[in-house]
Amino acid sequence: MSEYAVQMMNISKYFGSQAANDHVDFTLRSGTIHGLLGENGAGKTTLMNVLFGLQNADEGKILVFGEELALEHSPKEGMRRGIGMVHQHFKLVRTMTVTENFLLGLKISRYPLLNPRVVKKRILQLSGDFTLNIDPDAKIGNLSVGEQQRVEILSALYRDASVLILDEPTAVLTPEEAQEFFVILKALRKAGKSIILISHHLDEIIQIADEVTVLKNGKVAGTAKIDASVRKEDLSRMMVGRDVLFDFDTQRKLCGEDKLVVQNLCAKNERGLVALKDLSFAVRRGEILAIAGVDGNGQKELCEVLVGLRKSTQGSFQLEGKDLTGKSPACIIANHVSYIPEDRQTAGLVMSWSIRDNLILKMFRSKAVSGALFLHKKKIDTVAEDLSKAYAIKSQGLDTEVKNLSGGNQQKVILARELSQGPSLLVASNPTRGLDIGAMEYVRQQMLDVRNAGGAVLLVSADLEEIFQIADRILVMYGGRSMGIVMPQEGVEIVGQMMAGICNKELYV
Amino acid sequence: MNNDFIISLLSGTLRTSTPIILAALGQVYTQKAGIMDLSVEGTMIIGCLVGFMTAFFTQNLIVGMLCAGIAGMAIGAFMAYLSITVKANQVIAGTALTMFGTGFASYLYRVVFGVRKLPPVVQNFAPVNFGKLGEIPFVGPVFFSHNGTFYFALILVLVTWFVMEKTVFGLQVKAVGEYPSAADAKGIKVGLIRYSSVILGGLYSGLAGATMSLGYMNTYTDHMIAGRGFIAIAVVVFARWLPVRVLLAALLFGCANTLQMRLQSIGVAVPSQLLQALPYILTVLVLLGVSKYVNFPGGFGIPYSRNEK
Amino acid sequence: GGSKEVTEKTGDSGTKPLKIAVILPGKIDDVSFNQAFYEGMKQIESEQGSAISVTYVEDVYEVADIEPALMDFASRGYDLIFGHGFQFMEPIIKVAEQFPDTCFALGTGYKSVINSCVYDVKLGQGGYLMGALAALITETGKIGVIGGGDASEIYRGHEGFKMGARSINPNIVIQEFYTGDWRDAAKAKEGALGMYDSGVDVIWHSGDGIGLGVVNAGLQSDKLVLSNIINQNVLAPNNVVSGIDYRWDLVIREIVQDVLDGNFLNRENKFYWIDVANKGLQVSSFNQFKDKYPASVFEKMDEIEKGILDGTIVIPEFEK
Amino acid sequence: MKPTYNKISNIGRQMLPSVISVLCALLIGAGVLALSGFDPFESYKTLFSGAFGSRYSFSETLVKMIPILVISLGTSVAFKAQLWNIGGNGQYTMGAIVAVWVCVYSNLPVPLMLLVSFLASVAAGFLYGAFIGVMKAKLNANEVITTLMFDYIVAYFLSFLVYGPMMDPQGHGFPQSCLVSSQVLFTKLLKGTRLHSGLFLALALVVLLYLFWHTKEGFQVKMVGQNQKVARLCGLNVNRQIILTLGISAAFAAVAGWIDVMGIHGRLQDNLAGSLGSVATVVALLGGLHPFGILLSSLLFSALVVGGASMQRFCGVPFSLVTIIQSLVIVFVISSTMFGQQKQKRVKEHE
Ligand SMILES: Nc1ncnc2c1ncn2[C@@H]1O[C@H](COP(=O)(O)OP(=O)(O)OP(=O)(O)O)[C@@H](O)[C@H]1O
Ligand SMILES: Nc1ncnc2c1ncn2[C@@H]1O[C@H](COP(=O)(O)OP(=O)(O)OP(=O)(O)O)[C@@H](O)[C@H]1O
Ligand SMILES: [Mg+2]
Ligand SMILES: [Mg+2]
Repeated sequence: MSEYAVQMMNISKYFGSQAANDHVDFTLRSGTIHGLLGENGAGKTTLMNVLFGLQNADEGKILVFGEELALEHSPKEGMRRGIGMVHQHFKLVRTMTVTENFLLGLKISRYPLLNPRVVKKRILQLSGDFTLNIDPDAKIGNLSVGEQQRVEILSALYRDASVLILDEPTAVLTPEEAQEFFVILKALRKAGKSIILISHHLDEIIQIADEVTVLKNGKVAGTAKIDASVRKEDLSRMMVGRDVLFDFDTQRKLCGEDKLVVQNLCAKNERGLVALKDLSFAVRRGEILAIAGVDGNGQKELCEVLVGLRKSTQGSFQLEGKDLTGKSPACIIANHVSYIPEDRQTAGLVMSWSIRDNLILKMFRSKAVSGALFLHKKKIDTVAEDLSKAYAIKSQGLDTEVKNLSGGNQQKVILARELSQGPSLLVASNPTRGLDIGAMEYVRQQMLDVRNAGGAVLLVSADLEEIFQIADRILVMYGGRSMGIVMPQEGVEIVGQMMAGICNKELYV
Repeated sequence: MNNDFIISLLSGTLRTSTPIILAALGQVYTQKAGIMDLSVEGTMIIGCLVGFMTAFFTQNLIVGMLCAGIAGMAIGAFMAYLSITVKANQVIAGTALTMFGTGFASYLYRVVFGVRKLPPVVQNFAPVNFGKLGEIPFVGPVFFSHNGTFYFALILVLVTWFVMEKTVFGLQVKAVGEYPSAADAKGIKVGLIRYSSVILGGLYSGLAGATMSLGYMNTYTDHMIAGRGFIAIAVVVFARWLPVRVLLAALLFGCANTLQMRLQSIGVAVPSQLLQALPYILTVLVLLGVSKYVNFPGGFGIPYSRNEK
Repeated sequence: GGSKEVTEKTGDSGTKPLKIAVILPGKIDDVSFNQAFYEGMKQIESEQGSAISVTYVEDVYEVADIEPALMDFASRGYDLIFGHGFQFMEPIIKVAEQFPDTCFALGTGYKSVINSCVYDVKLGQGGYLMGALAALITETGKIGVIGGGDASEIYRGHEGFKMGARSINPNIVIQEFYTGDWRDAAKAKEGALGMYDSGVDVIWHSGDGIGLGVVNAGLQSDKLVLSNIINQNVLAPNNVVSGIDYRWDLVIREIVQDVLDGNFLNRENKFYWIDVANKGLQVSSFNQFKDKYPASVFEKMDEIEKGILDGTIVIPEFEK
Repeated sequence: MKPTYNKISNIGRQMLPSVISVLCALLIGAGVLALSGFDPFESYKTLFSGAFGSRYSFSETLVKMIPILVISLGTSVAFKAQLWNIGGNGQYTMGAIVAVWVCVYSNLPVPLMLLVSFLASVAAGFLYGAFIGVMKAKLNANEVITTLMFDYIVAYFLSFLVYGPMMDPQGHGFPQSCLVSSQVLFTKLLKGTRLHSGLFLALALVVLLYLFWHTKEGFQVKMVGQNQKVARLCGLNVNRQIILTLGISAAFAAVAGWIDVMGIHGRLQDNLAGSLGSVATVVALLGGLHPFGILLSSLLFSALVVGGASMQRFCGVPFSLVTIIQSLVIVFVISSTMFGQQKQKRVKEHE
C-alpha cells in the first residue's frame, strides 16, 4: 500500500466568479484520521465533493493510492477507486429500508434482479464487525440521526471503501453518541481505513485526528500533526485569524417574573404518537432556559407548539399572562415570539430568494417597509442594508441568493430577521448546529443579548457544551416528559443521567 | 338488474379500461421517477396512428403494436429531453407535446392516407379463444371473451409490479424520484434512470394508443383518445403507483363509464350530459377519498441538477 | 368592411368563375355529415367545370373561429360561402349584413337574411324510415339508436325513428344513447355493444364520426346496423343492412344555380330542404340483404315512403 | 453606473434567445411545409398577413388574444405559488355560464346588469378555484388532476344547460341559450370588426397583476410558492393562502369567459372554450409568469392561431400543421432558456 491514500494538488473549483477552492493542496496518509477544519464556506465540503466526484474541479490533480484519478470523474468512479463519503446531509432515501438503500448502490449489470438476502447477510456481518448495530429491515425514516449516520458509514464500508470522507458527522450527534462514534472510527483506523473528518468541534479533532488541515476562504491556511502540544486556541486562530472568545459574560443582570408559563402540555408527533406528556415549566424574564435531551424526545414538538405550528392536545401556555394556546403563528408572532428553527435551509429561509427578501419575510406587513397595499422598495433596501450591517452578514450584496451563502451567514440572516424586533420570547432550536466557531460564538452572544435586554430565551440544544456555557437553568427532557430542572453548577454528569432517563429530578423543581 | 345487464356491464368495463390500464401502468415508472408527464394524451394518439398505419401496410397487428410502442418511446424521449436535459417546466413540456402529438397524428394520417371515401380499416385483434373457459356461465363472457390487448394489459400489470418491486432498476426508479441527490451519491445515473422511465412510460402510452385503433376499433380517427390519457394520469395517482391498484382504479373508471352508457341506453331519467360526467365526478370523489394517503415522490416535478443545493 | 379585394386572373374562359368557400366543422373524411357535404360539393364542382371554383376549409370546430373565417372569405371577394352547421347561424347573420353582395348558405338552422339561405334535411323523415325498417327486421323486438351530441337535427332524427318504429310495432323496445361527443367513435362502439348485449339486434346511428364505432360493434357482435348519411355497407357487408343516404348535392346544385342565375339575392326566406320528396333522403341499397328479407318488408317500406310523399304520414317538426 | 441602459440591454439579452428560437421553429415549420408540397414563403406570408396584414385581421388577433391573455394571467398567479391550475377551460366556461345566466334571467337595468354579471362571474370563478384549493389544502388532492377532471365535468354541465334548462325556447331546439340583451354587450372599438372594449379590461388586468406582485398580498403568494414551511413559520396561513390563490387564479379565467360573452358570443353554446385552457398554460409559462411577458406571448400565440387559420383557408395548409408549428415554438423557446442560462454561467466564470 502506498504511503498516501489521497493526494490532491493545486485544486481549484469556481462557482461563478467565486473560488470555493483556490489552489488547494491536501494529503491524506494511509491508515490515519485527518481532520479538516475551516469556517463556514471555507470550501471543505466542496473539496471533498471534488474528491468523491460529486462535483468536478476546474483545475488540479488527484492521486488515489498513487494513481491518478481523472478530474472529471463521477461518484461511481470515485467509489470504484475506494472512496466513500458520508455527506453533511445524509444521502439516504427515507422511504426505503436500510437494505434497499444498499441495493441501490450496487452494480446492476450482473444482477438485474434484487437479491436482498445476500445484501442483508453482509450488512449484518459488517455491522457486527464494527459494532454498528444496524437492523437491515428498518425504514430509514424511522431511524434516529445517529443510526442513519451509521448506515451511511456501513454503506461505504460495504462497497469496500478504503478512504472514508465524513462531513460533519458529529454535528447531529449527542455527546454520548459522538463518543460511541469515535470508538467506531478508531476501529476503522485499526482496520487500515484512511479517514477524512470534517468538524467544527476543535476538541473532537484534537481528540481523535492524527493530522489536520485548515481551510480559509478556499485556501489552505495550514497543516499540522496533532500531538500533545496542539491546543484548541492554536487551531481556532488558524481558522478565524483571531482568538475566539469562549468565556461569555454570563452573569445575570435581570431576572424577574415568569414570562413564559407552560402547564401540563401534551402533543402528538407526525405519526400520531404521544410526543409531549404533561410538560410544565416556566421561563423567566432575563433568563436562558435550556432544554437538554437526546434528539427526538419531544423538543421539536415543544418548539412547534410554542410557535403555533402544532396543536397541543392538552394543557396550555401563557406569555406574559396571555394565553396563547392553540393560537396561529401569526398571532404568536404578534406577541413578539421569535423562532430560530433547527432546519434553517428548509424551514428558515427561502433558499432561492435574495438576502433582502429573506430579511423581510416576517415584517413585510409592517409600516417600516410597506404602505397600505404596496411594498416600498426603498424602505426595504434601507432596512435590509441596516440589518445586514448590524448582523455582519458577509455577502456579495443584498441580491445574493441565500443558497449561495455559507451556513454561518445563512444563520445570521435568520437571526437578523428574528431578533431585530426585540423579541419577548426567543425559541431557538439547535441554533449553532453546523456553524463554525466564529459564527457559534456570535450566535451565542446574540442569545445572551436577548436575555440581557430582558427577553426570555428557550434554547433547545443537543450540545451540552453550549448549554453549560450560556444557560441559566437546564430542563432535561426524556420521552416527552420533563426529568426536572438542573442548575449549571450541578455539573454535566447528572444532566447526562437524566437525558438517559435514569434519574428523575422532577420532584424538587 | 338482471344477469345479462351485469355481464354486459362487466365485460364492457374490462374492454374500456384496457387502454387506461396500459397508459397508467406506464405512468408508474414515469411518476415514480419524479416526472409529471402530461404528454400521455399526445403520445397515445401518436401510438394509435402509428400502430394503425404500420398494421395497415404490413397487414400484421403485432408489427403495428411494436411500431406504436417505438413511436411512444420516441415521444417519451422527447419528453425526457425537455424535462430532464432542458430542465423545462414539466407542465409546459407535457402540454406542448400533447399539442404536438395531436397535430402530428392528424397531419400524418392525412398525408399518408389522403382523403378517402371510406376510411381504411384493418382486421383488428380477434377475441382470444379460450375454448371451454369461454363457455362458463357468467365468468366466460365477462373474462374470457376479449381480444388479446386486455390480457396483454393484465400481463403488463404483473410485469410492471415485478420490475418495480423485484428488480434493481425498479428500486433505482423509486430512488431517483424520491431523493435524486441520494441516488446520485450512490453512483446511480439519475438522468439515465429518469430518461429510461419516461421512455418506458412513452412505450406503454404508445401501446395503449394502439389498442384503441387495433384492438378496440379497427381504424383511426383524430379524436380517438378523447381524454383517456388524462384519465390515466389521474388513475395512477389515486392508485398510489401500485400496479395492482392501477388495474383496479382503471377498472373502476371503466365501470363508471360503461355504467353511464348502459343506463342511458335503458332510458334512465337523467339527462345524458349529466350521466356522461359521472366517470369524471367519480374520479374526483375517489381522489378526495384517498388523497390523504397519497404521497408524491419527494422529487416529483423538480428537475434534478447536481450543482444546485 | 373588407380590406382587400383579391381579384384573381382566371384562365382561358375570360369570365370570372363563381368563387365558393365551404367551411366545415369537421374533417372531410369523417364518413358522415361533413364528408357527405364535401362529396356533394365535389360533384357540383365537376358538373360546373370552370364556372365555379371552390375552396374547402375543414375542422373549424371552435365557435369563436367561425366569424373570422366567414369574414376572411367575404372580404376576399368570395361570392358564395357555405357554413355547414348550425353553429354558423349567428356569425353568418352578422357577416352577411356587412357584405350584402355576398351569398351565404347555412347548414341547418332557422334564421336567414336577404343574402343568406338555410339548407337542411328533414331528418324526421329519414329517422321515420329507419325506425320502420328496424322494426321490420328485428327478431328480438328490441332496437336501438345512437347519436353524437343531443343536437336538434339529431334529436329530430331520433324522434322520427321512434315514431316510425312504433308505427310498425307499438310495443317495440327502443334504446337510445348519446355519446355527447361528435368524434369519440370508441364510446359509440361501447354503447352499441351494450345494446347488443341486452338483446337489441338492429341499431341506427345518427352522429358524425361516431358512426364508425357503431358499424364496428355490429361487425364484432355480428348484429345489424343501419347507417346514416353515407352508405357504410362496405365497412361491414354482412352487418350494415341499409341506411339513409343524404344527397346534399341536390340543395347545393339548387343554391349554386340560384346564385349563378342571380336569383339568390332578391328573395327572402330561402330554405332548401333535402327530403324524401326530392330524393335527397333515400333508403340505401340493400346490397346482399336484398334476398334475406321477404318481399313484404320492401313493400312496406315503399308504402311508407309513399305515405310520406302524399301526406298520409305526417311527421311533426319535433322541436324540443 | 448606467442602470437604465443596463436594464434595457438586459431585457434585450433575455429576449434574444426566445426570438431566435421562434425563428428556428418557423424555419423547421417551413421545412415541413415544403416537404408536404406547400410554398413555405407564400404560406408564411399568408400567416403573417392573416394575423397582422389588415385592420380586420389584426383586430381578430387581438380578439383572440383577449381570452388567452386573461386566462394566462390567472394561470400565472397560481403557477407563481407552485399551484398547477391547468383547468382554464372549465373556469372560463363557468364564468361564461354565470354571465349569461345573470343577463338572461334577471331584469336589472343595463349598467347594473353588467356590473352584477361581472361580479357574479368573478365570484363563480373564485369559488370554483377556492373549491379546488380546499380539496388541495384540506384533503391533499393534486390540483393538476382535479382541475383536469373539472374541465370535463363543467364541459358536460354546459352541454346539459344548453340542451336543457337554459336552451333558448325560441331556438327551434338548437343547443344554445338565449342571447343576452344587446345593450349590455360591449361596444365595438372598430367598425366592421369584432374588436370590443373588453380589450381595455384585459390590458387593465395586465397592469393590475403587475401591481399586485408588488403588494403585500402578492409577496405572500410568492412566498407560499417558494417554501410553505417558511411561510407558515412567518405567520402565513398557508391553507388559506392556497385557497385564495387558486380562487384568484380561477377568477381571472372566469372573467375571460365573461368578457367573451359580452364581447363576442352573447350567449352560451356547446364547446365555448375550445382549446383556450391548454394554450393559456403554455402562454403563461412562456411569458415567464410576468404580466408583460404574458402580454407578448399571448399576442404571439393568438397571431399564430389567427394567422394559421388564414393559412389554412388560403394556402390549404391543414390546421394540424399549424398546431405542430405552435408546439415547435414552445419546444424551442423552452430549450433556448436552457442554452441561455448555460451561456450566462460561462460568461460569469470568465469575468
Ligand atoms: N452549488 C453551489 N453554487 C454556488 N456556490 C456554492 C455552491 N456550493 C458551494 N458554494 C459556495 O462555495 C463556498 C464553499 O462552500 P462549502 O460548502 O464547500 O463550504 P464548507 O466549508 O463546507 O462550509 P460549512 O462549514 O458551512 O459546511 C461557499 O461560499 C458556498 O457558498
Ligand atoms: N442486485 C443485487 N442483488 C443482491 N446482491 C447483489 C446485487 N448486486 C450485487 N450484489 C452483491 O453485492 C456484492 C457487491 O456487488 P458488486 O456488483 O459491486 O460486485 P463487486 O465484486 O464489488 O464488483 P467489482 O469487482 O466490479 O468491483 C456482490 O458480491 C453481490 O453478492
Ligand atoms: Mg457548506
Ligand atoms: Mg460543508
